[in-house]
Amino acid sequence: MLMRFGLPVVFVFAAVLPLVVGGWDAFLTIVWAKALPVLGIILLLQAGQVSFGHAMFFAVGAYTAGFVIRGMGGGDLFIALLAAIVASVIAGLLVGVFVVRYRYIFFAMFNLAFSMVLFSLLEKFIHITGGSDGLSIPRPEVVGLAMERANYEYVLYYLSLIILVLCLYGVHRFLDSPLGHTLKAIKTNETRIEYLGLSPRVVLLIAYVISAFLAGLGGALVAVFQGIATPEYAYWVRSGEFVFVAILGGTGNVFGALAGSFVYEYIRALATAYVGDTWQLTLGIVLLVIILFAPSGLVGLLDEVRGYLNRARGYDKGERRDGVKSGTKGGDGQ
Amino acid sequence: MLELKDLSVSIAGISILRNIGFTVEEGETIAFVGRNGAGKTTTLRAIMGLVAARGSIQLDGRAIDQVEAHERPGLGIGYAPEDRRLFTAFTVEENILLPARVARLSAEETRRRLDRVYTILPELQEMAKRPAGATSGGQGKMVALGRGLMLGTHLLLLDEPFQGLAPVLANRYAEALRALRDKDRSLSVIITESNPGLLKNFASRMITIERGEIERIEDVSQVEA
Amino acid sequence: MSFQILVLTVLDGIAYGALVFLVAVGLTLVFGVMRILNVAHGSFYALGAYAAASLGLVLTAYGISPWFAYPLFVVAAVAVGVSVGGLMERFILRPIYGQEQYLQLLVTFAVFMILDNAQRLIWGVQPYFYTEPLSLLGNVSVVNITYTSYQVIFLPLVALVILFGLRWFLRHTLAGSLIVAVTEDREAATAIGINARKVFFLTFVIGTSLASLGGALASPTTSVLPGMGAQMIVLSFAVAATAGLGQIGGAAITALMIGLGRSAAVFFMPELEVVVPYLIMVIVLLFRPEGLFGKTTARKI
Amino acid sequence: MSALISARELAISFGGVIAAEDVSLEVFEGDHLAIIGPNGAGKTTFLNICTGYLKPQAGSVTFQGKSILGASPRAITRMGIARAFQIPQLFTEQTVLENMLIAVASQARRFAPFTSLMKIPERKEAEHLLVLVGCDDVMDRPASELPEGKRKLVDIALALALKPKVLLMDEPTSGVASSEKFAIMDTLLAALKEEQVTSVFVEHDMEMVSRYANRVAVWNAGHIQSQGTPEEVLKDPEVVRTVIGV
Amino acid sequence: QDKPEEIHIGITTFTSGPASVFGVPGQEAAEMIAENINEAGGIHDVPVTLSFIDEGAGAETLTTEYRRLVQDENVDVMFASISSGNCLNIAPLAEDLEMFNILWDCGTQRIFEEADYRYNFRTQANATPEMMAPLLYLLKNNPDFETIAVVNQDYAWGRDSWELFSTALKQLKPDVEVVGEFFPSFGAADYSAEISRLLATQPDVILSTSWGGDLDTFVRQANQRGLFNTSQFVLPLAESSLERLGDDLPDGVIVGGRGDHYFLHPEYKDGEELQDFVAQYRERTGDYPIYPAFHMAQAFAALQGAYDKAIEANDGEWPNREQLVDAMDGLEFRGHGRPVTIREDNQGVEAQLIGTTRHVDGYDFPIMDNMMIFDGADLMPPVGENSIEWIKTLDESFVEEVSADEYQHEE
Ligand SMILES: Nc1ncnc2c1ncn2[C@@H]1O[C@H](COP(=O)(O)OP(=O)(O)OP(=O)(O)O)[C@@H](O)[C@H]1O
Ligand SMILES: Nc1ncnc2c1ncn2[C@@H]1O[C@H](COP(=O)(O)OP(=O)(O)OP(=O)(O)O)[C@@H](O)[C@H]1O
Ligand SMILES: [Mg+2]
Ligand SMILES: [Mg+2]
Repeated sequence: MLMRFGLPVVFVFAAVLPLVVGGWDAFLTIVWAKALPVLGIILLLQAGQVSFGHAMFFAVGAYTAGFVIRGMGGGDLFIALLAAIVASVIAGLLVGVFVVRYRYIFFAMFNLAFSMVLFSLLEKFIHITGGSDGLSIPRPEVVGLAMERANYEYVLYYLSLIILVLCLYGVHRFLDSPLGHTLKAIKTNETRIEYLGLSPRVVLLIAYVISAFLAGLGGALVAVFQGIATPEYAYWVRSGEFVFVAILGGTGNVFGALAGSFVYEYIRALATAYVGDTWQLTLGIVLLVIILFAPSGLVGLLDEVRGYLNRARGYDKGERRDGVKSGTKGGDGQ
Repeated sequence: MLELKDLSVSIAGISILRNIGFTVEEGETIAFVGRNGAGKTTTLRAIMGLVAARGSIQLDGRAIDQVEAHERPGLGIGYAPEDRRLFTAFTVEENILLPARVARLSAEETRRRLDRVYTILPELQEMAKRPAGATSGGQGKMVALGRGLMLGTHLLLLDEPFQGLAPVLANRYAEALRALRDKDRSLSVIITESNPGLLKNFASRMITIERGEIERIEDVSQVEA
Repeated sequence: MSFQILVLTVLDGIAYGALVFLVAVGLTLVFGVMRILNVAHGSFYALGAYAAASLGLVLTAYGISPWFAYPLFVVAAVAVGVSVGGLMERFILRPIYGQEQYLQLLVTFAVFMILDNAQRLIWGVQPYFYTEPLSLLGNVSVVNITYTSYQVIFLPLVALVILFGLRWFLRHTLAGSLIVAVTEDREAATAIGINARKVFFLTFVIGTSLASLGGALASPTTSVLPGMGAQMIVLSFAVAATAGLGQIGGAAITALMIGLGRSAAVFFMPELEVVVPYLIMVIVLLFRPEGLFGKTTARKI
Repeated sequence: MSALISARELAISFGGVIAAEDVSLEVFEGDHLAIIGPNGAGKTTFLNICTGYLKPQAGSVTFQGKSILGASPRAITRMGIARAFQIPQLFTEQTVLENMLIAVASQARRFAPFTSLMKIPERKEAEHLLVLVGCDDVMDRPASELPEGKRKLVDIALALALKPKVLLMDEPTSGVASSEKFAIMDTLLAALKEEQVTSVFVEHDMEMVSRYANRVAVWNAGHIQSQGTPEEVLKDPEVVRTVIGV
Repeated sequence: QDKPEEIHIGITTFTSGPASVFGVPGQEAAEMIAENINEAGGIHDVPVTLSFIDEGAGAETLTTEYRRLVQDENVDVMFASISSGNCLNIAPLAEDLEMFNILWDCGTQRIFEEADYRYNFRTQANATPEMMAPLLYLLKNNPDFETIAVVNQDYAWGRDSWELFSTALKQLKPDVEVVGEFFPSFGAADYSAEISRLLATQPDVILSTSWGGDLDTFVRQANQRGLFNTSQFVLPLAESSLERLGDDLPDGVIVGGRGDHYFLHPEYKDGEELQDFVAQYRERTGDYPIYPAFHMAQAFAALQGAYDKAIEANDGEWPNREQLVDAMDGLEFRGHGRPVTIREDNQGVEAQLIGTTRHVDGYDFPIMDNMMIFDGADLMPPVGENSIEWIKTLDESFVEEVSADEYQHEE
């Protein structure tokens, strides 16, 4: 439902927006790009696993794009993005092989550890990475064309938008596939997965690599847009933010990534602009309210509102059953 | 002594129990039967306050539906859940003793009740020191039953207590429970059990529940006939 | 030279490890018991430190003997833990206990942002310090190197007291058992008469009080300033995971390993210093996937 | 008849508790072997060993002549031994149908990334199996909401979906209402016989044993106390004393 | 062009995170200065208004907000920023947006050495003279040392400043041995191990370019354990910690303040301007002003100077942005230290003041004594040259070549 109608509507709306009003495209480019790692987090959350280190792939993508562009003299946007994808997939595989052996806090912490090691490396090797000041990335050419900032930003806006829409759709389809459902099953019963002749670790690894790919691509897009990659891209606070945004948006649907990313960035921008040095406080309170009153996230809220409207109009088809869980579960075998 | 009136439960908008009403007399044993999913477990959980219910529940003339769930065991209600629900961090004996510790029973009283549990379920004594998490399926049921017996001085709610027990043990335990009830006339029991053989000479009435509603209430002697 | 360095490494390791333990133990408890990874833990650490430093300034202002600082630190820490921690548990965590675990994590993240900002509004951005309690205890000299008694004797002692106190509490008191039971199965606990709500409240308040006690005790050794909480969160997480779920003893050993690892790094390979906690964590978890003292979970089939 | 599963001199104990000692047992093709015994005798442990969940401290297990010692549950499952559990192992947050579809997809190795689980061609089979175990009425409910009895049945259906050569079941119908369990077992056994699936089931209900088993093995304190046809074994006074009672 | 109704200034500063120890004084100073300007009628009768952006909100928010101020709010000038990383990030953006951008506090020398800018200017010195000055001071006053150790924060500034300092030291006094290089993590709360190691090795000189809480913690822990008795400390940023450290900072420590920023600047302390500034700032915040406050004053002074110059060049008409930016070229202006000039490469040339701590009556914290003020131009490479390359061309005679004005603290 959301997929069939929501996605095209969002896409068309976003596609015409910059042609109609100005001033939104830079903000939205960041929103599109940052929705990608969030989508990766949502994917892993299907298996009940929270990664506290996905910023590491964000940084891998960002720095790879940066190195490629700097190394190529002029560089090319698409080559840089491609390189970022390759690098983050490889990184995802290498790290993934380790971390998929762990669950819950151990999974979260292993990811965190790897990302913090990367963070330290990025700060340490100052002559390669520029240290904490970051790696500045000159504006690359786009298929051989050198561009002014304005045009370049349009290109990035639409490119990120298209990438995001494709990824949203792709992940949505993946989650509906047998493999996707097996991924969700990891959350509740790995024993049974083993006894179906499947390997939970392999399934989780596949999801992990996809999520690393998404994070890396997002990082590369942000970096080429910002013209800089800093070690902060790999810092745990950023990883935490991805998780935060994922849950804010709602983890039950890939749309959560988009909704969460938009709302989070928007509130943050508003708060920084209008409440100045209490922006954290404001953001925190807004988020608390959302979590306490709409625990299934923004998308969940949307569903509820729709359900309510339907009922009010008297044609609840009862097609959707909320997966409300039974009471409290016993110590869920962490 | 226990009286349910118009008890209804719904979970996530789905009605699970509708207008359940029956009474349990002092010293009486009720067999609660019905097909899978009929609502037996849910009824017991509602009495324990573990699911939100509408309607009234009275114990000895006192309405307990406003009593908080964690205070109900203190009224002498013991509950042995169908799916065991042991605390795996503790040993078998610690599991059994925990309710007594929570209720702050005297050492003497605790000892007395523990002895009672062990007389009814002697097998538990052998595994008293084992981690509860390592027990077999049937052993786990015994522990859950034993734990329920610790507090159930007035009312016992036993959810399929003999399920998964070897027949020899199930018979023995049923017998022991009957003896207990015969000795202590203030103890009432509600037991969900599908094997009629085990309920012989034990339950006085049988309540059949079907799709969340009470279908019939009959004397066991009638059923026999 | 080498003997001296060995002694120094060990002493520095113990001093730092004690501090790390004091901070991480509360998180280990809350996480082990309630399965809530409390990101706001760092804020409680900072609040404790700020409360202690402010208290110190009041003592100085009224010319009261700094010896009173010791008991007052404890009072301040508990006050912070009970008031702020209690409010947080009651109004923010309680409504979402039944929900997915990651929601709880998120809520604590939001609280962290709020508290962090609130601190800045209350205490401003300039570093505070109050070193009297540390100076009071004087210095000791070991192999010709001067140490403060506070760091190499007092803090490790406090850490030991808390370690054994907590372990005793969890293993041998009723409250300890209740905490464990509620954690494992809230419904089953309720069904045997345990007031799960109260237990959670108590646990959380103990955890936050420990965090702010850690902050209070650390405050004489360091600068109290914005952002200090965030620094401790990750470290505490690493300790909690490496230790094994809720393993207080594990937390102590992990903290000690981190302390020793760090001081060894400073002496022999300063480049590694920053990643020491993670290296230790990775090594431990590679060999013991459930954490240092973690138990494999009960049989399910 | 050749031995499909053959266990020799298995031994395992848990910190002093002996769960198997010198256990040797063969399961033949076409067998419907019932395992009975008091609680804690080691019945589940035996199934755990046969499926690679536990490693015996001594002894060997072969399946179709090949040793399966040290093989993972996954590998053993793929070889053709499927299992239903004493405590049902379901994907609780997914619907019963989704549970089944994951199983059939695994069996048919349908892992193309963008096909919908709901549209795999094996869906018919999955639905059919649910009818077989009498759970088609709860097909669209999340498994967490099922009453205990239904969970056990769905658990069996999951194992069956793998088209195993041997199906191991741990107290398949405990918790299933007595009014229904024979009807369900009748259809189940008929299906097993038709597909030529060998089965081993742990059981406490002697009526079930005498009705469905062609052989019975009696466990007691980690030993096999006796084996034979149901008629012989169930009358053995020793078995009556330790397991059945009067 | 008509006079606008207001001059809208956007300022990026840290109001959250550890660097807010600089950011907030900068913000306070900005608000204070703006009030003063407006009370006096504004810049050429045009009042100023300020908008702040928190650098602590992260790079993306910073750039988003920056663009919003530039594109939606039409600010006239931006002051950005404190963090060098943010400067490196913002400078090219400002250039593309053709935004008049004043780098008001960040230190990295890379900005103008690695790129040419038209719209970006730095109204204070950069890391190179800020490191050369304390080194020269050390070599002039305490030349007899053989060993040195460094304890810097583990991030770009800590690393870069040590690279500048150590490269120069190798040229100017090649026989010195580096006996310890420590880079504890940014925001570290405990330096026990480093201090033990330093106590064991006893280097003659210990350098630390740390700042804020990190510096305070390090100094106090070192002092408690007697490290100051055995080693000469050089703390080039400690001017910003003097008041907080109080008695924890002993006498005899070499301190600096990234320029000639000092509330008792020997050349201006008797002047009304500095006295007013200090008094007003103290009234407002309760503290003495520290270097970020002075940096902010310089940014405003430069802006005022640019308007003056541009209006004059424009025959009294209000200048447009291009004219304003043109006016910055070679501009000379003064905050509360010696005059600063903007070089061809848009880098400011600023004097450097270094002193030694001493406790005196009247202050419950150490003040600077034995001060030296260096001319900024002497300590910087010529336009277009890379700092490190330039430093590598120096030799021991440089110490004598560079002269400094010396001052003693006067009661
Ligand atoms: N948490 C829940 N959410 C939704 N439905 C539930 C939940 N718990 C139970 N139900 C439904 O309530 C009905 C009654 O369940 P209950 O467990 O009480 O049955 P029962 O009679 O005890 O069955 P059994 O004999 O199999 O144990 C079932 O249809 C079940 O699916
Ligand atoms: N992981 C374990 N750790 C410790 N003891 C165990 C473990 N698994 C099984 N045991 C013990 O081994 C014995 C055999 O257990 P098993 O589960 O095989 O019994 P069972 O015959 O299946 O009993 P039931 O009929 O009650 O299910 C029991 O006494 C049990 O306590
Ligand atoms: Mg039931
Ligand atoms: Mg068993």
